[in-house]
This record gives sequence, structure tokens and C-alpha cells, in this order.
Amino acid sequence: MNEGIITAIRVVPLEHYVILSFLLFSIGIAGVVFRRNTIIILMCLELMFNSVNLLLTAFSAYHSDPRAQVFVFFIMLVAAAEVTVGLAIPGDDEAQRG
Amino acid sequence: MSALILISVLGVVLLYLGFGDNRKWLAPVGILGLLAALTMLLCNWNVESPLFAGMLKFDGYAMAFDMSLILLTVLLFLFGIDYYARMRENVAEQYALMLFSLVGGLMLTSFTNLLVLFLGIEILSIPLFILAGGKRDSFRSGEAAFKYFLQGSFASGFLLLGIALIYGSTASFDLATVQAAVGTSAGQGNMLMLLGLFFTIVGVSFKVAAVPFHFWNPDVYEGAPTLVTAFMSTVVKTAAFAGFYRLIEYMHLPGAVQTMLVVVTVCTLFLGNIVALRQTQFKRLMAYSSIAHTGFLLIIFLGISERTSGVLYYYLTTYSIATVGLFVVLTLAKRAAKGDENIRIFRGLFRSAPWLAIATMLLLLSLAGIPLTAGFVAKYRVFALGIEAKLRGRHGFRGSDGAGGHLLLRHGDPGSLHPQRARTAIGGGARELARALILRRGCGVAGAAAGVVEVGSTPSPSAGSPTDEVDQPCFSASLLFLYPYAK
Amino acid sequence: MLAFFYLFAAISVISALIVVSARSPINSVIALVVCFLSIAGHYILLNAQFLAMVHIIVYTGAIMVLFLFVIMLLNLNKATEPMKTLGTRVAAVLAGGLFFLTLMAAIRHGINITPANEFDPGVGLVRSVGLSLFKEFLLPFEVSSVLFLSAMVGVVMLAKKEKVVVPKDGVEPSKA
Amino acid sequence: MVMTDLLAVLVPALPLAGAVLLSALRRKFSATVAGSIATALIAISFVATVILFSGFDTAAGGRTVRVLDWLSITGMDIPLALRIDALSLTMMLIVTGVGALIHLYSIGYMHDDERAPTFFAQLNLFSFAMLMLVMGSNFLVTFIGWEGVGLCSYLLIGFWYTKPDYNYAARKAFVMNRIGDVGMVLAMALLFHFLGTLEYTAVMENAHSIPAWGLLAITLLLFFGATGKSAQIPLFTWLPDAMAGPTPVSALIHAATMVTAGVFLVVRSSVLFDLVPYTRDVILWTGTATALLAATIGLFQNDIKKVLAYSTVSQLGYMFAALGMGAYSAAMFHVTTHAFFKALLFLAAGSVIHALGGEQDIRKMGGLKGSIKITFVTFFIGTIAISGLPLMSGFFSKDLILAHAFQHSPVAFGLLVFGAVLTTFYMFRLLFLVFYGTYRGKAHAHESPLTMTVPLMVLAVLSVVGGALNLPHLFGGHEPMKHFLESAAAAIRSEEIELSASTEWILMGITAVLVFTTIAFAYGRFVKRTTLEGDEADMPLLKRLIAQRWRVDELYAALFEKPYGWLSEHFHSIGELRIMVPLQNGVGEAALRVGNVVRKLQTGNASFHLLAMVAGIIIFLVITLLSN
Repeated sequence: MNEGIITAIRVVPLEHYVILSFLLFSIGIAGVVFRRNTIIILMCLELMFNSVNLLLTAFSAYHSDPRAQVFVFFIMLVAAAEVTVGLAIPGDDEAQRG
Repeated sequence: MSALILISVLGVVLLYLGFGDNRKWLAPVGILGLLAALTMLLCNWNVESPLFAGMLKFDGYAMAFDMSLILLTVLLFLFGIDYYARMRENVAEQYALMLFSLVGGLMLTSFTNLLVLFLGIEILSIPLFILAGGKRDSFRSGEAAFKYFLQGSFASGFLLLGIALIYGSTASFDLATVQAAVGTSAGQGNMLMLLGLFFTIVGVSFKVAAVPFHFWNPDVYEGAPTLVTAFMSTVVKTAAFAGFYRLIEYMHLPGAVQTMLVVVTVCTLFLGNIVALRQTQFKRLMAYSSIAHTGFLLIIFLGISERTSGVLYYYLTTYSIATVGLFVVLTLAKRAAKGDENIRIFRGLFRSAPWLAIATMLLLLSLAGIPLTAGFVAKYRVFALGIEAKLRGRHGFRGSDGAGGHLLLRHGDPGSLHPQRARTAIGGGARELARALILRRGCGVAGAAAGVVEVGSTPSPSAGSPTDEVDQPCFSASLLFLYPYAK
Repeated sequence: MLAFFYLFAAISVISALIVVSARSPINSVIALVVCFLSIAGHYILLNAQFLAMVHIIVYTGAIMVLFLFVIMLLNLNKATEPMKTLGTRVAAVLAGGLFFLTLMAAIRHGINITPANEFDPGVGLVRSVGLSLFKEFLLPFEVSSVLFLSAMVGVVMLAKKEKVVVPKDGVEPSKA
Repeated sequence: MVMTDLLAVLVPALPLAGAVLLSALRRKFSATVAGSIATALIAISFVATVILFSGFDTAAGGRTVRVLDWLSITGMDIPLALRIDALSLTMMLIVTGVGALIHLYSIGYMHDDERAPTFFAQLNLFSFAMLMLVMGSNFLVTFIGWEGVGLCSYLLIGFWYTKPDYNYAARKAFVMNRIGDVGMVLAMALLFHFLGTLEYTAVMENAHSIPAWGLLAITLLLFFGATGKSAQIPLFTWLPDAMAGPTPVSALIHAATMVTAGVFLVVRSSVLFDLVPYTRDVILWTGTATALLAATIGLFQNDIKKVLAYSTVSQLGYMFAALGMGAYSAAMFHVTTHAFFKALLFLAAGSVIHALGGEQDIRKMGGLKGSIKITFVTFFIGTIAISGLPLMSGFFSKDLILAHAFQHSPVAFGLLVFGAVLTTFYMFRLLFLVFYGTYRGKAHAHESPLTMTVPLMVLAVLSVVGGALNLPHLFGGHEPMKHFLESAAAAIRSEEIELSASTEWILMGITAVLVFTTIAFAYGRFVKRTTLEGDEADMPLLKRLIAQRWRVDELYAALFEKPYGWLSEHFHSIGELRIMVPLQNGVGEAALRVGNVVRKLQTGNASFHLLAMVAGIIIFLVITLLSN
């Protein structure tokens, strides 16, 4: 298994990952603008963050440098915090006019 | 570093204080704690060693900005004593959130690692998202909070993309390494690096509300509680600019990114000033004025020399002092006008509260950059730097020259000073109220006003050496720039 | 191995598209879960085992559940979302598409970078990431507590308000 | 600091202190106390000026008193400095001297006004600003005073702010002045561009190094600035309206001092103007045209102060005509004598108005010479002085200008003489209608208090003997004022009249004869049988046109106000309301209105903003990539 993965890193060109992340990021952007539902907008933001995570992880593997993965870990932290706040704000909004 | 810790702990302490019915202790404790943090900060003056594996570096630059940030927060807490006086709930939380946000600000002034930049921005922002929605009975407040959150997260996405791309080409998050890599020819030609820088700058530009990433600014300023708006337009702006500058200070930005910065600057200057024209809500006006000031500050970034950070600091400080003062005035006037935020509430201010009106005028004059005020000197120094950087007419900055400030003056001021309109919007009883308030809070405003004047009247020490190569057309142009204010 | 990549890539892109376009929020959430799982697959392909785990726990386990929870709790699972005007929708697609195209144009000559280090199979395992986190990135790790603290305080503060508005009989306000 | 420097600083500082003091304590002081303080301060300034003047050595040429470093940043060095030389001393004497008299007069005039302390504060502030204007050692300091007097003029015209008309007049004055100021600022910018300095001395020394087009632009722009302040074509319409202010204001600001600022500026920059004959021609003909136009309008005005206002515009036209001919000292001479007799006329008119309890319409006056004797005598002296009756001050100054005109351009001479005839006519018409004949009003006339009549008497004496200041050779003098001014402006040295004595005598004779004939004509028309103007509608076309002030105001309204109003209205309604507002928050507003029901979890305009952000990012990205 591990061997296979190591070959995967060698076989899959980095460009592929970059393009994939860009694509996911763009879909996220389109979604944020496209949707009106707050929760789906939040999900699209998550999509954007995740595309960056993927990009960073790919770079990390390519450079053989764990730091980018630590960065990804932090992005996850921040994303979690942001989602909580994001969900709280329109909830609040809701309460105002309920 | 100990200041950072102390402020974080202070936030928690305030939260606990909030559990009991200790509301009147909140601000004093907060202020004392901040002053203690300031002392700790100053004890470490000139200890420039990087901390924590090169994550933070409390150098002179960071110290100066941290000092400014802490003092501004102290000023806002003073303001808060009165502001939160009749608020029942969540006061402790609001103070604590401001402190947490301040922690983010302190990280921005001293980061040496892109991860800390990102975390700093988030720690600065997340409490703000909540604070902006802090007005209970206001729909606008909730809406503002949501808009701010949405656009802020969106911008964070771009910032992250930028950082990731920079990492991709340099394999490092360390600022010094990245800066060095950008300078090399390989870095200059690298497409990933270019995109990375681009998106990073986009992300940070959002925080400083540069056009076209400014959309949140007016709505949020308007919707947020006044104290929070004041916090955003001073502490947050200062921190964001400090971080921005720290990010690009030693970078030899590729020409293409420079071009983009120039375009952003021009757009910001024009839009901020022009749109301010029609604003009648005070906070929106301040928002556009803040955008216009962003434009001015961005001018500094276009040609970085060893004096740039000083000018940046000077400009931000004077701007912040004047802004805090104005928001205090707004609170007073707004209260007397029963919640109206239209600038017409300033009419007749001179009648009902002459000293407050004079202080207001000074603050406005400073924001507008009228000679003999700090704001003027600040703008002047920005121009001087811009000129040194050979930026002159080519970019057409002067076209818009702080007209925002001018408009601010025109809208806000003659009404308050000309006797003709002195039939007051602030009527009889309200007038007494205003008086009473001024007695209590007036010293704060006066202090701010005095600060503005004092800073302004001593322009010479580091104002620049006359030996520098100077381009006279530019100075003629800056004379023109005096013109709108010459009334 | 390339085949795996393409498989995961296709899944993530398609599910991402579903997230954006599904009419029902629940479908979006499910699609997003699928998307995140496929991204976890990418992580495993990239030998980022630690991240793959954390990713599944944090996103699929926590965040997505939170989304579902909110949707269910607030009873938002009707496809009642008023769609935006055609103009906005076209603009949104254009925005995303143009953004992607521009980026593609930018990297059309390849990305042209060289690996910084020799390949090390240990990178991405819990050990290497953990060492890096607690040595080099200790400060951000500590400071992020402030982030969480403020998020927590804030959410509590915002959420506390509901009790003010909820009517005395305790009936959930109508969501129509 | 040397004693003289201290005095020089004191001169503007005292009125400033007065302004601050009085406005701070305006509720504490009564009108009389405030007036006395203001008057005393300006009088001390006058004394200080006299001491400066007496100790002034023309051979030394003048000195600059650097008060403080003002702008000294990166190659731009503009100090806050005062210049003491012959020119500024002349103006200072007028400002403080005539100013003190008018302050004194105001004590009586404003006695009953409850806001009198404010009035005196503003009057003092004006004096300060005017002194800064004339004493500044560089264009920027002058400009501060220049703006300051404009501001004070605005405040004082609108002093009785409860009347909307007066506010309108104040705004009009301010706006017209501001239009002119654009010229001044642009000129300054150009000067700085070419020379890198704004100091008068340095500018004048290096004037020749400015390229020809630059000089042309600078002088034209400076002159344009001067037309605003000095009420010349095309910016003269504000001055008659400015008569809305209290009469002492009209006397001080709109007759004796501020309006001569333009003349002062041109004399100050005479070196520049001497290098550009073209601009001087422009000035000459503008001045002449203004002199004639205003004089014709003066013929049919029925408001006592409006007549004087048009007369002021007309006299300023003479001064500018003189400047255009390069007769700088003649212009300054006329400034001085005009300050005397026009201040006198205004104050006397004020006394009349005061006596009649606020009546300004000369159709409701008449026969007052018996009831208010001092006023009558002084007004009479003022009238003959302005009409240029031989040996009066106005005679000398006007004849000097006419002689220069004769030498320079016979056409201008003819027009100016015609203007002089018109002046005589309308002034005597005014005199006769007010003081002769029978009284046509209702109020009971009473003589004004001593604080008002004393200044009248002093000014009357000055109006009579003022000519001695620059007594020409013809009358045994040696033109002391001209020689005095030479030390300040070298251009004056070359300004000689090369006419033979007999020619000059003949010219004087012709003017004198014309003046006397006109007086006789006016006497016949207004004293023998009092001819009052009827309704405008009954007048013949030309006369009606003149009575309606050549409809210049209407012309401006049609040319500028309406199109501008239209533009701004439409920019607002279309550009702003239909484009900008929707762009800014329209999507949200619309959503707010339409979608209040379905709004629940929607984001309003946030997504529009996001879209705009993305668009911005894409555009910038493309820019970045393309420029890479």
C-alpha cells in the first residue's frame, strides 16, 4: 500500500493537483455567488478552503515538507470556527424576525 | 510576547467578571490590563530576537504599532464606559471580543510567518464578525455581521490560495525566505509565485478595504454598533495596514503585481472620494472616507523606502485619533437626536455645545487634511514619499486628492458652525443632555482633538530631508491639493 | 495509480457541481460529504495520512453534521430557495468559469518548480506532522485557542438572544 | 527679535487677539464694550503701523520678518513671514487707519444690535485677514489672508442672517470670490512649478526665467483672481448684492480695503505684469469696461448703498485701467484716496440710513440737509471728492490716471473721461435726491451720535487733503507717494508722464469743465424739479436695460446657474439615483422591498458584492498577467 502511494506521488504530475484545486476553487466561487441559501453558501466556502487544503497537501508531498500539512491543519481549525460563527449569525438574524 | 498572553488572559478575566454583576469594573480592569500589557511591551523594547521558531518578531516596527493599537483600544474602552452604560447584557463579551481581536492585531504587526499572518487575520476578524452583529434590536446589524462574515471568509479563501501558491514555489511559509525568493530572478519569473503574491495581496486588500474589495465597508460600518465601528476603523485598520506593510516591505514585488497595486490604489482613491459625495449617513460617510484614506495609505506602498514605515505609522495614528474622536462625537449627537445618524444631526452643534463643535471641527479638519492639522502633515508626507518614488502625474492620484475629506468637511461642518443654521436639530432638552454628556466625555474628545493639533503642529523632526531629489511639478500639484480645503 | 487520481478527481468535481446546483440543501450536504471523502482519498494518495484522518473527522464528522443539524433543526429542507435571477446565475457561472480559465491561462506553460527536499516517505505521517506542529508551530497552535475562545464566546453571545424573542408559550416561531 | 519685527507681528496679532477674545466672551460684553475693545486694538495696530512707517527707510527697500517655519518639507520652504516695505506699509496704513475709524463708527451704528460683539469679533478677524493679505511675504501667506477676507466678507454680508436675501447675497459673494480664487491658486501652482518658491522677493528676482507662455498664464490667472476680489468684469455682480451687510462692513470691506486686494496683488506682482504687455492690455480694457458698465448702472439705482456699490465697482475699474497702463503708483494713489472718500460716503450713507431708521430708498428721502447737518456736509465733501472737483483728493488721483490714459491710449482716455462724467452725474443725483428738495419719507430724521460723526469728519478732512499725498509737480509737489512706493516695486520707477505741462493743464481743464457742466445738469434735473424714476416698465428700452443692471445677473443665471443646476440635477437623478445607488445598494434595496417575505435566510445584496469582488479579482488578475 505504502509503496503504491509513493509511486502515486511520483506518477501523478503536480499540475494535475493544481488544476484540480483551481477547478474546485472556481466551483466554490461560482457557488458562493450562485446560491442564496446561507447554508449552501457556507458549504461553498468550505469547498474553497478544501481546494486550498488539497493544493497545500499536494505541494507538501511534492516538496516532502510536513509544514504545509500543519498549515492545512490550521486551516481546518479556522474553517471550523468560521462555520460555527457563520451559522450563528443568520440564526441570530432569524431570531430577530421570527 | 508577554503582552500577547496578558491580553488574551485579560479577555478571559473580563468574561468571568461578566458573570457577576460587575459591569462597572469591566472597563477599568480592561484599561488597567491593557496598560500593564503596554508596560510589558515597552520593557522588551529593542529585544528584536525572533520568537517561537521565527513565528513572531517584536521589532521596533511591531512595538510602535502595538503601542498604537493598545492605546487606541484603551481610548475605545474609555469611550465604552459611557457607551455601554445603559446596556444590560453581553457587555463583558463585547469587551472580551475586542481584546481577542486586538490579539489578532498584535500578531499582524509582528508576524514573520505566513501562517501567523493568516491566523492573525482570522483572530482579528472572527470577533469582529460577531461584534458587528452586536446590536440586538437592529436588523441592519445582523445583516452587516453576515455580510462582513461572508465577504471576509471569501477573502480569506483568496488569501489562503495565495499563501498556498507562494508555498508551492518556495516550499516555505517563512516571510524572510519568501521575500528572498521573490527577489531572485527565478522567483520573478515564476508563475505560481506571481499568482500567489497576487492572491495574497487580494486577501489582505480586503482587510484594508481597498477597491474592489471594499463592499463590506459601508454596510458594516453602518450596521455595526458605533463603538465597534470605531474599533474597526481604527484598531483593525491600523493592524491590517501594519500587517500588509510587513508583508510586502522587503519584497521586491514583480512589476505586474506593482501594476495591480497601482490600479487598486487609483480605484480606491477615486471611488472612496467620489462616492462619499452623496452620503448622508454619518457612518457611511466615515466608511467611504476610510476607503479614501486607504487609497492614500496605498500610495505609500507604491514606493517603499526606509522612511515608509514611519509615514505609515504617522498617518495611521493621526487618522485613528481623529476617527475615534469623531465617533465619540457621533455617539453624543446621535443620542441627543434620538438615534438618528444622518449628518444633519450635527447642525446647530455649535449652538448647543460650542466646545464640542470646535473639537469636532478640528477632528474633521484633520481628517480632511487641512493645513496645520496632523492630517495635513500626514497626507503631505505621503505625497512626499510618493513623489520620491517617482510616482507623479503618471498615475493621476491628485485628481481625487482626499476630496472625501473635503466632502466630509462640507457635509458635516459648515452646518455645525454657521450661525445661520443654528436653529438646532438638537433641541432644548437634548441640548442639556448634550451638555451633560460633554462634561463627562468631553475631555476624551478634547484630548483627541488636542492630540490631532499637537501632532500636527510639530511636523518637522522626521518630516523628511530636503536633500532628496524633488520634483517641483508634484509640489505645485500638492498646492492644488490644498485648494479644496482653503476655505 | 493515475487512474485513482482521475477517479477521485472526477468524483470531487462532480459532487462539487452538485453541491452548487442541487435544489435541496440536504442533497447539497450529501454531495459535499462525498466531495470531502474524495478529497480524503486524494490525501491518502498524497501519503498525508494524518490529514486524511483529521479531514474526515473534522469535516465529514463535525462540520457536515453541524450543517445537517442546522438544516434539520431549522426545517430548511424544502427546496423553497427562491432562485436568483437568470442574470445573476449566468454571472455566477461566468465568474467561476472565467476565474478558472484565467488561472489556466496563467499556468499554461507549466508550473515550473523544483522539489525543495529529497523524497521522504515519512512526511505526512502522524509523527512528522506532529513534530512539526509541536516544535515549529507551537505558537500558532497555542494562539489558535484565542480564535476558538472568541468564536465560542461570540456564538454563545449571539445565540443567547433567541430566548428574548421566542414567545412565552415556547412554540417555535413559524418559519414561513 | 528686533523692535520693528515685534511691531510688525503686533500689527496683525492685535486684531486676531481681539477676534478670539470677543468671540469667546461675546455673551459677556455689551455692544459698547466690545466695540471699544475692538476699536482700541485696531487703533493700537494703527499706531504701531505709524511707528513702523516713520522708522521706515526707503533706501533699505524693506525687510522680511520670519515668524515661524511653516511648511518646510523636502525642498519646499514656505515660512509664515511678513514683509514690511513701502507697498505693504501703505496698505497697512489704510487698513488700520480707515479700519479704526470704521470700527469707531460701528460702535454707534451697531449700538442696538444684540449680536454686536460677534460683529466686532468678525470685523477684527477681517482686519487680521486683510493685514495678512497685505503683509504676507509670499503668495501663500497672502492667499491665507485672501481667503480669510473672503470668509469674513461672507460672514458679515450674511450678518443679519434671518433674511434669506442676505444669505443669498453672502453666498453669491463667497462663490464669486471662490471662482476667482481658482485663478490665484493655479497661478501659485505655476509659479511654484517654474521657480520652486513663492516668496515675493525671490519670484520677482527670477521672474525673467519663466518661459513666455508661463508668464502669460500666471499673469492672466492672477488677474482673474483679482477680478473676483476686486469685482471686475466678469465677476463683479456680487459687490452690489454685498450691500446687504451692515453699512460699516460695506465701508470697510466692500469699499476701502478688501476690494482693493486685487489691485494690491497686481502691484505686488508688477514685475511679472511688466513682462507681459498682453495681460496689461487685457487689464486695461477690462478695467475700462468695468468702469463704464458700473457707472451706467449707477445712473438709475434707487438704493443709496447700491449707487455707492456700483460707484465702487466703477472706481475699481479706474484702478485696474491704471494698472493696465503700467501706472502702478497711480493705481495705489487712487486706492488710497478712494479708501478715504468711499469710506466716507458709505459711512455718511449709513448715518443717513441710521437717521431714517433703516430707510435705504432715495425716493423716500430728500431735504435732509437741514436735519442732519454734519452728515450732509461730510457727504457733500465725499461727493465732490469722488467727482474729482479740482483740488479734492479724487481730483488728483483720477487726473493722474486720466493723464496716463491720454498718453497710453486716447480711446481709453475718452471712455474714462466719459465714465468720470457719469460718476459725477450719479453722485450728484444721489446727493441732490437725498439732501435737497423736500422730504418724501415718513421717519423723523435725527443726527447720529458722536462716535459716528467723528469718523465722518476725520474722513472728510482726509478726502479733501488726501491729494497732497501724491501732489504732482504741476501743483508744486514732487509725488511723494510714487517715490515712496518705488522702493517696493521697481516697475514704478519707469512710470512717468511725458506730457507737457500745458497738455496736462488742458486735460485737467477739460475734465473740470465737464464735471461742472454735469453738476449743473444734475442740479437742474434733481433740485429744480425733482425727477424720480418711475416704473421700469415705462422706461425706454436702453434705460430699462440699464436700470436692470444690463441684466448681467440674468445672463449669468442663464449661462451658468441653470445649466449647472440642470447638470447636477440630472447627474443626481440619473447618474446617482438610477445608476450609482442601484449599484451600491440597489440590489439590496430591491430585495428589501420585494422580498421581505422570502427574505428569511437570503443574503440580499451580499452576493452581488461578492460577484463584484470576483469580477474585480478577475480583471486585476488579467491586468497582472498581461503586464507580466
